[in-house]
Amino acid sequence: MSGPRTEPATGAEFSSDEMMTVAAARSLSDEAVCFVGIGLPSTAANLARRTHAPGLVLLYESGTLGTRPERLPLSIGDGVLAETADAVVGVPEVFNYWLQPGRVDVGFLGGAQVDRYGNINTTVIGDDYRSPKVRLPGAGGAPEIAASCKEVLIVMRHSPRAFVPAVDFVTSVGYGRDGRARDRLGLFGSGPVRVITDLGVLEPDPETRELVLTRLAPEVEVEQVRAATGWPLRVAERVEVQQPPTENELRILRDLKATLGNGESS
Amino acid sequence: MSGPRTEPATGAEFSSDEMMTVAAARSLSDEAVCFVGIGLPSTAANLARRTHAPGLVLLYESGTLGTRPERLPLSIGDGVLAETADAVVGVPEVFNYWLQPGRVDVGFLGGAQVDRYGNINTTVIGDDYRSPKVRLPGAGGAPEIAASCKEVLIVMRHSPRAFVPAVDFVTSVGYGRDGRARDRLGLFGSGPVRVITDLGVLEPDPETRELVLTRLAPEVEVEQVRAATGWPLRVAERVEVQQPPTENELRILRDLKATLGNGESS
Amino acid sequence: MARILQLDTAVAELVNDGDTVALEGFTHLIPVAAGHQIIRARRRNLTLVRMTPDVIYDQMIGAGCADKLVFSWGGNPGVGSLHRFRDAIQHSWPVPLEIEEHSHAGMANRYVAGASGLPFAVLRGYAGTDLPEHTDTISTVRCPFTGQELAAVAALNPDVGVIHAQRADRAGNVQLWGISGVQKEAVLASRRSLVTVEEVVERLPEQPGAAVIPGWAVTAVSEVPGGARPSYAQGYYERDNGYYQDWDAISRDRDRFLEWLETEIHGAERSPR
Amino acid sequence: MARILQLDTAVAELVNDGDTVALEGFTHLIPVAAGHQIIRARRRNLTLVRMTPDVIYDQMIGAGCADKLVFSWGGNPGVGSLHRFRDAIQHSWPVPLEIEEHSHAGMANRYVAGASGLPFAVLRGYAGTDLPEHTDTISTVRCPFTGQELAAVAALNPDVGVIHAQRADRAGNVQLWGISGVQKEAVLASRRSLVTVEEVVERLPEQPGAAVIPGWAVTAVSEVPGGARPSYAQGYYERDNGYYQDWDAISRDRDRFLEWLETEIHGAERSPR
Repeated sequence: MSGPRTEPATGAEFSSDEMMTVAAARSLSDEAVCFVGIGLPSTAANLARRTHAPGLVLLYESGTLGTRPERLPLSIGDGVLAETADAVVGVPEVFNYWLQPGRVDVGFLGGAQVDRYGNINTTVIGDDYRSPKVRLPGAGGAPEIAASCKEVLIVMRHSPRAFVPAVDFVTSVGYGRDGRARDRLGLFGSGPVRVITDLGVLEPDPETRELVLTRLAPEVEVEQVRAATGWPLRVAERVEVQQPPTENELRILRDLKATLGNGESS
Repeated sequence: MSGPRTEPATGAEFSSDEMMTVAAARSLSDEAVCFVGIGLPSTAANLARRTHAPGLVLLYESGTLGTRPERLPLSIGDGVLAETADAVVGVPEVFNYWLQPGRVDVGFLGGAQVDRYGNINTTVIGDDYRSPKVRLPGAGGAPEIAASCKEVLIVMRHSPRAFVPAVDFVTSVGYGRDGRARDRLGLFGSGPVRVITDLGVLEPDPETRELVLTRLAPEVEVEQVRAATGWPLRVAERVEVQQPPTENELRILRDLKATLGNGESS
Repeated sequence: MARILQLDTAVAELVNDGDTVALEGFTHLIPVAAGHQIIRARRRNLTLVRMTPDVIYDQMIGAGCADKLVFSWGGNPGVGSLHRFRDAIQHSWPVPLEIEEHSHAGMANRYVAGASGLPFAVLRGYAGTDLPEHTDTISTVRCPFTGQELAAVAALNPDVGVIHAQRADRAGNVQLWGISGVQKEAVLASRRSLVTVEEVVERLPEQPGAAVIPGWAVTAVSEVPGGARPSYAQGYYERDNGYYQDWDAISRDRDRFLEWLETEIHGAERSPR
Repeated sequence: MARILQLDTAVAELVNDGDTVALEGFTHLIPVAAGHQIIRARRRNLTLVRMTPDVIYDQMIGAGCADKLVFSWGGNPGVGSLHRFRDAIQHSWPVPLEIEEHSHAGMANRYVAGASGLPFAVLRGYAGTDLPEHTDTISTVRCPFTGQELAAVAALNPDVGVIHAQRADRAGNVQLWGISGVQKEAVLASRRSLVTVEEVVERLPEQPGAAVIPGWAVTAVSEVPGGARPSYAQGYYERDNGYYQDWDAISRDRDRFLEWLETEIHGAERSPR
């Protein structure tokens, strides 16, 4: 997918996907410990490590701790992750010793659906679990990433099919079906703090936990985001416009993507 | 300690301790997987591996699996165990993955006290746990070795202080305080099958599980064993006399002990 | 001590119709050749277990080997969906496929419990999700010290665990390194186990990062060079990413899939790749 | 990222009076120099935790650092009893010592639970023994799937975990190999951690059998060559068996012990061995 193109101050053209990836990368602070999923999160995390956050620590669910891949991994278990890791541990250990106790600062998730309270669905589309309209891959590591990381970032392309009032299936909990349920679960993590899309950024309202538009991608209008959101989207009092990617960010991102050879995971 | 000496058919002199160690070694069948404690059990297991049971697999609680030490280890965590092991794993793994599921054929235990039902005490002497007459080292790996190995061999020097009617503290369960309690515990292992001492061998009665004298060391009389046992010892209908150590067994055992340098663990 | 067997003999002896079978591998070291041999042996009514069912499970499901799948993430890594898996769930083709669905953390802990001889494992998992409602092997347990409620998952003890590793020696001691997933646990949790290896050597060399599974804990070892292709074996060969992408087109269409099955599996002693 | 500190600074910062402190090491890699520094810093009212309290804990107990010991086997390996430990339990000298006693399997699982962020662990343990009667941190739990009753042990989460390892790099990534006991779990279960190492190197070399604990999971690293003596550090030095035997005589007698304490600990910047 290719989004609106623009001519920012840097003079470089960029796609809305590139803006999304750059915005996601900027969300990661240096020396944070980050549990990374494949695809957009992995691209963003590797971009961050090459720009403002060289001390970022990357964990993948394949058990590679502190990995520094010199190219983008094609899957969660890509050999490049093991070869460049501080330590390679088994899958039980990565979940039990590293993720579960709340040691990880940031969990980075995507999904097929996200709802107004930040709940994610990667299981089934349709309301009959046993006879779904579309069977999706399932949970993987996401439910426990969503529960145990100190904060969660969600990266997804904006569309009414993806941004729904209520997900068909809660694979990974945000703030629960009512925006309150998470508080009763006693989880180590505080939940999704930001949903970064190709059109802008949504953040939970501190009171109701409903996702609210807080930032716009350059040259995107509020109405565009409303049209791409499946619920009546609230807009924050002040909506900032994202700084477009710098030339440096774009160059590094494109070099990174070129290492993939045969496309990013879907 | 040195026991009665004799001149067997082999012409070699041997001590009662040597007879005990050789008898313990002979109890281990080739290719058995054996969880070994330090001291007498370790000496016996290493003797067996050098005589009739070259395929014996030795596990030590330090996490050394399939170790083949070229000298006797001085402690459970001796470096020679790691250097010659098929695999070195962590202590949680050796207990959880290797001992607990009932994969180990033979557990080899000693102790300060054993009672008529094969229960072992390595915790305290005296009836007040909080204010003991003698504080012993404690449980170590023994309770779960006694519970989970398919069978348990006990090796101990015979004396009325050690062979007591009822142990002061059950550190490792044999057949329970009444000889029946083990049946209700749902353990993977069947319990102690043999207690090998410097005077002979006791085995549990198939009905009552009381330890009964079934073998005598060469030149030892039944009355000697009774005098060294703290309960009225029953004697099997047929009591065999142990074959004295062969010259080969003695030579290998003495060579092994010589590798210790500074004495066996107490 | 493990027996060193030919792959076809090992599959014939170890894998029976109706068995619960786990072929584990986490992107790396996937036992593909063993999976193909199970298809070739026309095994039926298997319960297939795997954290990350990918192309080899798509093939086994499409071939009708399985009537149940126990899993936590089913996809074609780096490509997209598994079309045979979807077709089985959405349209019961070629046979209905029951599913038992977990998270990775849950599945990993189920193997750990199985390997440890425990009936269940405890984890902080599934909280707030819809998974427990649909999966009987997820429950809760209360901490006897703090009163806290935690998730419990039932142990996994497959009839057969199948993995691929780099090397074994003649006693069947298995050496594997790189991303090692849950393979050791899958072997230890299973009643019988089969390890395919790149090579059987006289003596395992020292290898940084390598784990060894002792031969006495393994039922059978088969030497199958390239047995993980199109996945990879660190130190031996790279992943064949093109195969995964080609699979997308082959598997979308039932007829193309059936043709593939005839020529590449049943028509071949061993799948060419 | 771990901070690289001098041992005395690290102990001063990390270990407080009244803390629960675990110095782990399983015959191999015992953090003896760190233990001596804790004595030298005259820490009091510690709860000392360790699976196998041996000579270093005998010394710390005799010096009056501890009022509680959590353990599973207390002895002088290869020699016999710990006389300071016995004297504290049997005669409250120099101060009364409360004990909390487990089996090795129980203690190992308590560390695993602590490292895993769980309040308890499940095991097949203690069945038929008298330990649960005297130890509050042993209980039972029922399997929600089979109804079976199993042992439960409370998690261990020390304030400070102290271990010794072979090497670290400047970011505090710790590399250790050989018999590794429960050291990684002790670090991960503890709120703060101190790792003494034989050497700090620019870059950790590849090492068969080595585990790495990432520096971001460690609080402080101190370079202390010989810091495990008289125990051993595989690849660096052998165990000093004579020290363990000599300790038997020194520790049997309170006066000889006090003299040892004055000259070898308080009178020395660092214990000569």
